[in-house]
Amino acid sequence: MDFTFTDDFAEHRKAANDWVETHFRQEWIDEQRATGTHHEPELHALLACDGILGAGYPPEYGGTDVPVAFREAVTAALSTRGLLLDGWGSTHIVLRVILEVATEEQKQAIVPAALAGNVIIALGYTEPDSGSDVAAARTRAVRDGDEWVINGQKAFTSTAQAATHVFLLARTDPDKPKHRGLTLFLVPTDADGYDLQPIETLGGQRTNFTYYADVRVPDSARIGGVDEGWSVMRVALVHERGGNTLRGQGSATLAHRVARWVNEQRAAGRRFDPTVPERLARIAIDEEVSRLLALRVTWMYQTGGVPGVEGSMAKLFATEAYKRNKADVIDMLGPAGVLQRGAEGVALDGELEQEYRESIVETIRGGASEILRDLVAERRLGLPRSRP
Amino acid sequence: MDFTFTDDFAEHRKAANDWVETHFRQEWIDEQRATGTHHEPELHALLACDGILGAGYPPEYGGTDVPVAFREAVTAALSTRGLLLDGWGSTHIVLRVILEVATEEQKQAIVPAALAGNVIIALGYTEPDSGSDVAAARTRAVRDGDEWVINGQKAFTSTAQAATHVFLLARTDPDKPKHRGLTLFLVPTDADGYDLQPIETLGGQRTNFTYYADVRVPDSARIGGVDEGWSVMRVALVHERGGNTLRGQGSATLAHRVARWVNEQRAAGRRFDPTVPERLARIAIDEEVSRLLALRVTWMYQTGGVPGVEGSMAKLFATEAYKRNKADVIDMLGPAGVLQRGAEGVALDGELEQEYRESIVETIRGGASEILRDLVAERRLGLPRSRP
Amino acid sequence: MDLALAEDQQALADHLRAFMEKQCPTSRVRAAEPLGFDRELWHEVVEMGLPAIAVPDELGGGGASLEELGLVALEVGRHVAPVPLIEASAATNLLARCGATDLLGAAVDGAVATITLLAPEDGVARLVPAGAVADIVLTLGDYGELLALRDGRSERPSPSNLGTAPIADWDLGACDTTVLATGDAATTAFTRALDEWRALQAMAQIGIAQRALDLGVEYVKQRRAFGVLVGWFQSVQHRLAEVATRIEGAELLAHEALWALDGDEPDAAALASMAFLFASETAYQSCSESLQFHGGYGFTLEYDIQLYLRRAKAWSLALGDPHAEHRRVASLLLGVEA
Amino acid sequence: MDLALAEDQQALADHLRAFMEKQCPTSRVRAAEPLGFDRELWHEVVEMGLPAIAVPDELGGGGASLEELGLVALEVGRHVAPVPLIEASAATNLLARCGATDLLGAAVDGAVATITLLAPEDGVARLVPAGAVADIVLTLGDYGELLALRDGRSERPSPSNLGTAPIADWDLGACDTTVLATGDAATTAFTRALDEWRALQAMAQIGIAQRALDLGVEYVKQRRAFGVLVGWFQSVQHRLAEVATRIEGAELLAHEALWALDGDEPDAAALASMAFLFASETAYQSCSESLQFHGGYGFTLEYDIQLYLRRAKAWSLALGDPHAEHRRVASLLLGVEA
Repeated sequence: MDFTFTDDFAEHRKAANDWVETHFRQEWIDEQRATGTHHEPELHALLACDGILGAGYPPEYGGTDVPVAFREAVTAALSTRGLLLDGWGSTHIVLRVILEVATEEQKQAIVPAALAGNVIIALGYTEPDSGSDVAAARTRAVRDGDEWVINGQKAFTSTAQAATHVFLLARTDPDKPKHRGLTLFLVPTDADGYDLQPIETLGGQRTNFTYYADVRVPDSARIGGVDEGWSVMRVALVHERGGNTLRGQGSATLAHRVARWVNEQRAAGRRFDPTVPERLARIAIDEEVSRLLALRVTWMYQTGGVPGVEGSMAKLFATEAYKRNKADVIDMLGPAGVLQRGAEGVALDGELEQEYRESIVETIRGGASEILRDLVAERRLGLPRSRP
Repeated sequence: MDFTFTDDFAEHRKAANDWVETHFRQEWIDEQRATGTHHEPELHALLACDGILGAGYPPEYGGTDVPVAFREAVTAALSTRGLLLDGWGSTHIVLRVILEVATEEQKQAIVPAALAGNVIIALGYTEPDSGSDVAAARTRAVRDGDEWVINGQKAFTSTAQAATHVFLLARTDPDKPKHRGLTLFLVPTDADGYDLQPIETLGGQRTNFTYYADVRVPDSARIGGVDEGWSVMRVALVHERGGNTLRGQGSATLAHRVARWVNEQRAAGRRFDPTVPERLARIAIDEEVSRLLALRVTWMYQTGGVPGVEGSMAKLFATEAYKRNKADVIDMLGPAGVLQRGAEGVALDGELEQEYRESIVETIRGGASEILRDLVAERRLGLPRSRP
Repeated sequence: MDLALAEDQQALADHLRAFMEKQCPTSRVRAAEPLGFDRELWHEVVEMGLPAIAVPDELGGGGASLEELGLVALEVGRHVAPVPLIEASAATNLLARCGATDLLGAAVDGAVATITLLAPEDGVARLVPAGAVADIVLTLGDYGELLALRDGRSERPSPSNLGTAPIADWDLGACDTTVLATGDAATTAFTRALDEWRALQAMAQIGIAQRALDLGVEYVKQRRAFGVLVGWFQSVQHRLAEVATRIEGAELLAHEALWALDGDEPDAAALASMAFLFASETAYQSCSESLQFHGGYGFTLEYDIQLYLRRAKAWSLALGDPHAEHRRVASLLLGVEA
Repeated sequence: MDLALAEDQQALADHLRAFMEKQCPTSRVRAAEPLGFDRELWHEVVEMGLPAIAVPDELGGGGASLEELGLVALEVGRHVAPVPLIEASAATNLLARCGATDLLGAAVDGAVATITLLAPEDGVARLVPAGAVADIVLTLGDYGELLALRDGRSERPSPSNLGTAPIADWDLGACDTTVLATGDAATTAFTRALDEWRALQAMAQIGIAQRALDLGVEYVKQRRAFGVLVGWFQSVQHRLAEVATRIEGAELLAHEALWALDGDEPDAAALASMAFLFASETAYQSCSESLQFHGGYGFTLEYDIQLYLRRAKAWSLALGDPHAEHRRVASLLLGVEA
């Protein structure tokens, strides 16, 4: 085996930092925090303009010759500064799906526009009443000649407030078993009958309910075959789980960040509970195990494998550990652990308090831990399906 | 509210200790450890002879005027020396059931004999294939004139090797729903067709499989109505869960015992991990909560209540905490934590190692934690029954 | 032994529950954010005599015991009420105990009194609970003397915080300072006040834990997933059953701590810490599990569970890293020092 | 990056598994209790060259790396084999590293070599792993010198212990003592040997964890309760799924630690401790859950799960309270001292 850490960004890091240095504006951060919209149009236009969005895409669909590693180095540098690119994240997933399952016309119509920065796609799977049971979607799409008429509603359509389209999971045949009667559509957010309503969250991010009242889309908005939506979803989920669990390496891990802070505070005379070293060690172990489980998923992709239950395991372990450990480091901060960004005497500018609140949704979204445990039990251990 | 600790034994403690001092023999302990039989006939005869077994029983059935508190003080003093009285424990439960549900003839036939020390009753509920699902018992009892013919087998019939009778749960009507076709019998262990085979356990205690091949008992061996065994079982379970979770108070708690040892070792120059104080505190908290949950059950009895789910909660919390904490104190002992009684350098004469091994069965026997959580969910929280 | 509330205590509990349900719906809790203080509600609870309920009759209080205050604290937690009743009660009892008649009178009449949970450093008392809205702050000075601080202002800015609590720093140099007691009398009285705060805070956390469990149980009894109620799933049931069991244990322990403080039992201080720790962990577990079983909605600000989760966490930190509090138990109860 | 075994490693792994399945059924493990040593099996593994598999060819070893030793250790754990391969491998590698040719030759030929895990106190090395059956014990003396101890006996009495392991005390005063190295060279080499032991022990614990999970899964797939398979219950599934997930993470971490030691990577020592801790906890959790789901049978000596549970616990204690080992990680990896 070989666990050599190859710093894929190394040769691009300087250039990427320069790019970020040149373009970065503090207002973007302030705006993201104020609005909870994890998408910044101005930045997005710059990324498109410099061909960074097109990195790794085929040239015939607007791909550029910017190296993927440069794009990732830029993303990493932006993330270090606290900027989130959720709008691009969901768009990227859908573009990957389109390249795999859509028609040539659809690819031509959408991918180049998106890589030029003109298309932002939000994911519309979950419904107000379905939660983890995504395949229970009740939003209906009924064919009417060359069009589809869509009625229903979606919940947690994140970044919809900035999106040009929603990648919508709809039921096209209510008489088939629930996984078999689903179809995906790319619904423009300027369509008549489309509406949205914000949902504010504990982590500060804004998400949305989206509503579809007799929304009409042409058949060319359909991505993948009629009633084949569940297999299209599986493609999307594979892309979604990919890098979801990698949260910093080396000195950027939570354990290292808090350890540095503890040592600084100690140098300034502050005393910590004697359990703190052990707790930091436990966090470091959890983070290394999380990293390795995620690395395995990446490695399987790279070597032509199709990770299934390995992705579930990686997400399950990492998010549970993440949530547990974010809560524990707040305790280490002591009474000041409750202070938020900007408060006097706050530790690390309130980063940990913010991350703690954000961590709470991680064991729910993108596959709740309970679902993942069901999957591991069924697919790894061969235990009988207990869900109805 | 009033949490005053009333030392019920106080006035009897000295007399009880004197009694134990007079009669105790170290061989009993050695024999219990060597054989795994938690019953000592010689001691049992002494307890009977001095009327201690009869404490609290009605005089018309052989009860004596020895105070119950004296009996309990003797039991406590014996337990402090490491002697276990499981044979009397199960007998006592069945005598209580007999006094509640049996006929006058049965009471007269059994109770005085037992209080005289001549009857030891083992519990025969669980079967090799039923485990926690006690009501699934398949041992059959078929009426034949004035007799019943019993065929089947039981598992974990503890102390059967010392018993004169087994209190046996048998199926008398296989066509009724599983809880409705059960009946209880008092089967003499000298009956033809009865046999047993030992089961050795991790904790050192010996238990048994017991076998019933055309065992014939008269109808007078039937305790309670035909097919009414499940309600008789409920009476027995109430008695079984009673004092099950009280394991030492005040300075006898695990936290106090280990704390004293840690302080002694420290005084002798040994160093402990800095997490030890917190871990001991957590054990002390668990023990106090366990004590209070058990106390609530006792108090409900005393005030005429019928504890149900409260008994489940008390057993669930105490045994899970007990198992967790016994494993943790072994860690505190460090590398010598693995040493057993008699080994050089063993801490506290191996008590903790022994108790650790014993603790492992506590979350299984007398209602497995999983069953208890089901019960709490259904009966306290009103959640729908999920078991088939 | 008697593990039931007395008849009049039960009546008080019912009355408080009814009052809070009517007067303190979560809409009012939300309206009081981010400061976390509702002055009108404060006047209402003062009018009911709640902060001084355990002050002797002859000093203008309710003449009740800590047990009754515990019932108040339970409802404060259960309704996450934006009134600093726990700090104020501990402070008011302390004023009564050290015979500070004038200040006690003011507190009985509605002045907000509070205590510091952290020893002042460099002349500043940090993150004083209810410090942003307090009229009187009680603390120990550098020489162990019991001090009452006043600065003549009715409000101070509160730093943005997880629990949306009206915490604030107090600068001792900028205050009128009155010495209320000195020497052992001062430290004993102040330690006692902190222990009362711990035991009352335990009751408040139990209120949070109960309500969070109720919210979770209600939710999983209504919502369906995969064609069945969410509450049908055994792992949901088992985790909620664990929480329910812990809550009932925590309740008994907190009641025992209050009883022990009322009767000056030998282990009262240890029991106060034990109750505080166990109730805090139980409350957080209850909120965390309940939020998880709400699915995505649990993370939205619209649902109430986040109000409880944030406070369960924030309140548990008021004394510092809870691990240090465990060491206090080891020391007081077991004689094992760090 | 390559997370697969090389082809020849996989062949070795398959071979070892087949060998142990055939030669080391649990009946043999039981027969070797309470001493926990089967001399015949020891001769068989020596004949296969296992203890010296990572010793360079030219010194008479197998010329393989720690990775291969890790595969051996995995099977030792999986079959709870009554042979001290892990201690012996760490000791043999240490002899090779410090050029102790004669002793190395003896070890390659089947002498049982081992290392002390605890610093000797008052001239006695306590609870030496395989100490009851060792021919050569390697330890650090009072001045940090690396010592080889021999006492000319082939067996010593072993105290009755939870893991039924052939541990025993060695009295340094009663031994022939050879100094193999001194100064930094000695401490560095010995520390390295302990880290190899940690990483190999991690693999052994993973073997335990895997087998305990297999036993549990097999059991719940066969046994019925309440009319369904025990394995149908969601809480059983979820707890076993947690175990399975942790085991796969522990495996990756242990492989990484071995890789890091093989390549002298900067964090190798920290990774060895991390792997040891995580694998030990995982093994115990796996055994404990599996035993619980066996119901009453899990507690009987007849079923195999108890063989695994006892060793998972005992092995995790060999270095002392595992909490102290966590502090080593904090120090080495994070620079946070106790």
